[in-house]
Amino acid sequence: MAVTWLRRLANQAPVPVFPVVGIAGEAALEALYLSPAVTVVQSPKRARALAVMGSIDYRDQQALRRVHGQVPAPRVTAWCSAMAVPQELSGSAIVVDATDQLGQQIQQAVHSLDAGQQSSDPNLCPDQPPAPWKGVGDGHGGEGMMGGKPYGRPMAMPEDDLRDGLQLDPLVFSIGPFSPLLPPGMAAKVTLHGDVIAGWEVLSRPYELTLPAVFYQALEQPVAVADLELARAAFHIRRLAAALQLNGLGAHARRLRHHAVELKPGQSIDDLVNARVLQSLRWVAGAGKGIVHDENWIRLRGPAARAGGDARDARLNDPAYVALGFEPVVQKQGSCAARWKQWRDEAGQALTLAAAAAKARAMSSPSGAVESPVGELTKSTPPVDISDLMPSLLVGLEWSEAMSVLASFDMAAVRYTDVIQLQGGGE
Amino acid sequence: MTSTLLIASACTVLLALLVGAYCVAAIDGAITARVTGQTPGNPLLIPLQNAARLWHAPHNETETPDRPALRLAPVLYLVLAAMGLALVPWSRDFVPVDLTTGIVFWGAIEPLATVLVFLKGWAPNAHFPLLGAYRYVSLGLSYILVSMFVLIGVALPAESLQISAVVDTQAELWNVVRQPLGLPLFLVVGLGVSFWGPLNFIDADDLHGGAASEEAGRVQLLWSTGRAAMLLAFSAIAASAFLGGWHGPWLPGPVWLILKTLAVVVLLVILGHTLPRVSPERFLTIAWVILLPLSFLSLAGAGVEALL
Amino acid sequence: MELKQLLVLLLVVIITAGFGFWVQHVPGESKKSIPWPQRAPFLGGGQPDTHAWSRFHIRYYPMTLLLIAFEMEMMFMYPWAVVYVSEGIKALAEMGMFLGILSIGILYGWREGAFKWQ
Amino acid sequence: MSAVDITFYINAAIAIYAGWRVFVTDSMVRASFFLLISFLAVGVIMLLLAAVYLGVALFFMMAVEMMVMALFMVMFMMNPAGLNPMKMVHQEKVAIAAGVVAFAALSAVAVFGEFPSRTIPEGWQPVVSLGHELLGDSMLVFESAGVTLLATMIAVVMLTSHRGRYGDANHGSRPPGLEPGGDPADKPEETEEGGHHHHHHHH
Repeated sequence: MAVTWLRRLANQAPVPVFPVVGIAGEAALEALYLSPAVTVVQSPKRARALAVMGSIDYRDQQALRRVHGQVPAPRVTAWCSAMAVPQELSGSAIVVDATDQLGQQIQQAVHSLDAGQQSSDPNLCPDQPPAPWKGVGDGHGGEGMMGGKPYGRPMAMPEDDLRDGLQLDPLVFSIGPFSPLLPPGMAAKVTLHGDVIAGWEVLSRPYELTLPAVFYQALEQPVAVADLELARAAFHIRRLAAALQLNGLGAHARRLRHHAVELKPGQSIDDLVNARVLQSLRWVAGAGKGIVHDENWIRLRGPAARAGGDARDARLNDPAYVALGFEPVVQKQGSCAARWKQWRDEAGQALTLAAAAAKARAMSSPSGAVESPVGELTKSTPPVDISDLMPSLLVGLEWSEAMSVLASFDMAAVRYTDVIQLQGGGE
Repeated sequence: MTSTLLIASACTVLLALLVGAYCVAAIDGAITARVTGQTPGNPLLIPLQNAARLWHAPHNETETPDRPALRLAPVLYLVLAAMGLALVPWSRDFVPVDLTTGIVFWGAIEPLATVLVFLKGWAPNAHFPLLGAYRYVSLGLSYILVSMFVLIGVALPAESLQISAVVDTQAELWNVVRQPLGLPLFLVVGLGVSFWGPLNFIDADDLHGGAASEEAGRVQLLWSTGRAAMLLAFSAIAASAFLGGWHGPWLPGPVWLILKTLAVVVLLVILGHTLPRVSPERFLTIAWVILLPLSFLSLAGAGVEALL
Repeated sequence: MELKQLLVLLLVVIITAGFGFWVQHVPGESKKSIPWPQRAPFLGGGQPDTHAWSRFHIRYYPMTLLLIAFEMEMMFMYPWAVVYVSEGIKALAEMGMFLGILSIGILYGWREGAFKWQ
Repeated sequence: MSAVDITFYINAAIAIYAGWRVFVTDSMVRASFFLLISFLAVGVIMLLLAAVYLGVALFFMMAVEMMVMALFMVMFMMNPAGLNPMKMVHQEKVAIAAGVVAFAALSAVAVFGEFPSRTIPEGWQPVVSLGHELLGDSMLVFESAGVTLLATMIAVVMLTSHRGRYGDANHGSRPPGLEPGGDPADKPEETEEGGHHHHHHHH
């Protein structure tokens, strides 16, 4: 009896879920963050369930299988995606269409798995060591000190350090495409000397970002400025939440994520997040780093460009915004901290604008360009990918600094053509 | 000391350890709920629910781990916390382990904890735990000098390294008043030894959770229990060294000790939810260039004050 | 007296350690082997080129050596603290001198960047 | 046999076993911590001998020192975790001979030496007497230890710190310019030698 009592207690706790985010999976991830039935964890090894949200590029199917295999069995796979469920999982994966049901359904599935009413997912990867056993010796693998492939993996070989002349082993590994530290779909080959990044090769670019629908609509038809600005504020606030989480302020991040879904025009940004907490973000590792120089500068767009002092903003061309007295906010430094400050300021500004726009019932006038939260969105040129800037920005930074810099950029290209087609088809 | 007292002492420590670790988790949950503005459930039950969930969760192991280290590190970390808690005097007559060198013993617990936290990150043979482990050692080796200086500061007026003697000197005036720099500096040590909040270098979110990224189930349960227990043990030591321990009017000694300990826990948890994580390199410089000279100053102040 | 204190400590250690091992190895826990894909280090779907254990550049190594020198000296301070009040001003002067000497070491280390990542 | 005796034998056995494992294990990090275990067991024996301060101080010192040793093992040794087997013993014959001689000599001291058998007076406090000693007859030794440690610290920084006071040591220390971005305030050709000693007069 004691066991079932313990089990009942365990079932009241939220289920840890590892999210795999694909194209157009952003909304489902936000819903997952808000669900009280689950907690989103950073590593599949501590998760009970894998949530696949959005469609995964063909090139990343193998990585998806690897991550799936790293959730300890018995596990649940939840499928919230336009993609078909892989054949091996078709019997066991739960398919969820409504994103707001995702957390609930995962929790129920894990409970019935634990109760023995459902069987676990099969393993998709073969149960083999990563490399064939090579070498000699008594239960070891290699020859000499460094040779062979002991226990299925080779050993590192020394290389000159980039900062001082020591010859030590670099730590080389590829990270992503489903690392919570990188934008979804981005994979990179990292070379670490100590904890300093000596090499950052982009293996695959992040998936195209899907913006909130209102920004696409604004291209074609007049939409309420209040709606546009609320969506912008929510977008910035969610990115700030990610930056807070990365720097160890998870509770504040959760607070922001909850506020982001129920923003009201005229709300003060300081009510959403303590100003001092955001100020302290500017004090963390890497806050002064990540400044884009010279010829690459022109490739920055939207808030990232404005964080470096460039007042470009498509909203200035919209009479509705001019009537509301809109002036773009800018920062000077163009660093990681400046971009975070820019997000905060733009979110605050957006909330104020939304209040004024709601009062004046302002409607945007489509002029072929909409200022989206990640830069100017036009029919011909949606914001393009800038993940190739990362190597020059990250090499030489310590790991924690590099992660802060990564969290201050919007690297991904923005989806345009297929979104418009989808929306057109729906009408 | 009779054998009854002996067993009673041991039982008190063990009970305080378990109940205290639960309290730390509950306080953390309550403060998290306050910050997020969301109440996911009964804050008193949440730690138990999470523990029960971890109890039933499947476990994980990595490729060719250093198994003895993997198994020992969480257990011994909890043991260190228990040893630290055993040093704390509950009242004038009841001190579970009243070593004449109690302060040095607590000092030894800190670097031993560093060794275990390092081993925790080292043992899985995985990248992010390992990065966390190396980082943590830079922290662990930086704060011990600060800790030594502030604790020597409280030993000066007591003319003893015995923690009960240190508490006795605070009957009229607490050390937090006499040595105002001591407690703030010591709190940094507390955040470090239990890798809490801004000094969580090993289980950090910028490493996918660091050492925590490769553990699951009961090991995770044990490790987080140990961490909460260490925070508790530290708070009890801090309450004894700076807040007068069991001294206080009206209420009996042990109640005062518990209240003061929980006050320090609350303070540390709030700090943990307010300050962002410090960069490892920056903390190294801060610890040696700012905190260490400040602890010199604190000791000098304590020395002059003790002679007056 | 001291030995009885140590006995309590020993009791606490043994019971806590027993509890810890019990939590890790409760009877009834399924002892099935963990598949290799799950064992691989988590890199967000990526793969390592080598084992994680390799010669790693500990970038704060000058600090560790400074610490050893400093800590050696700190061990003198505990007995000093105990007799401080009874020895009075002499103890203050002596330790002031001693710490002054060592502060020079810290200052030198700071100026030479020993407390920065190498 | 009293409980103290049993504890002594257990800890002596742990100390010897862990000390032996240091030389057998392939993993250098493990070797460092085996040495730590050995020292910790010796520390417990010291506690049993009523050397409370020395015993606890041994825990303290060795925890720090073995941690640092493990870090240096990771930096120095290829294969720090012993994934490939390796031989830790060199010049075996000499080592065995030296070991046997040392063991014989120490055993002879233990067996034939005369040890005082005074019991410790009640209320005797070893820490206090150590403190009085440090402030009494041994004061000179104590202060010279301070100077020696300062010399150690400076030597450590000079030998290990890659960063000089004006930048990388192996690029030659150069003083900053007299104006921002200007030429170094020293003769540029001196930087080829990279010596610190040229620049003292700028401070």
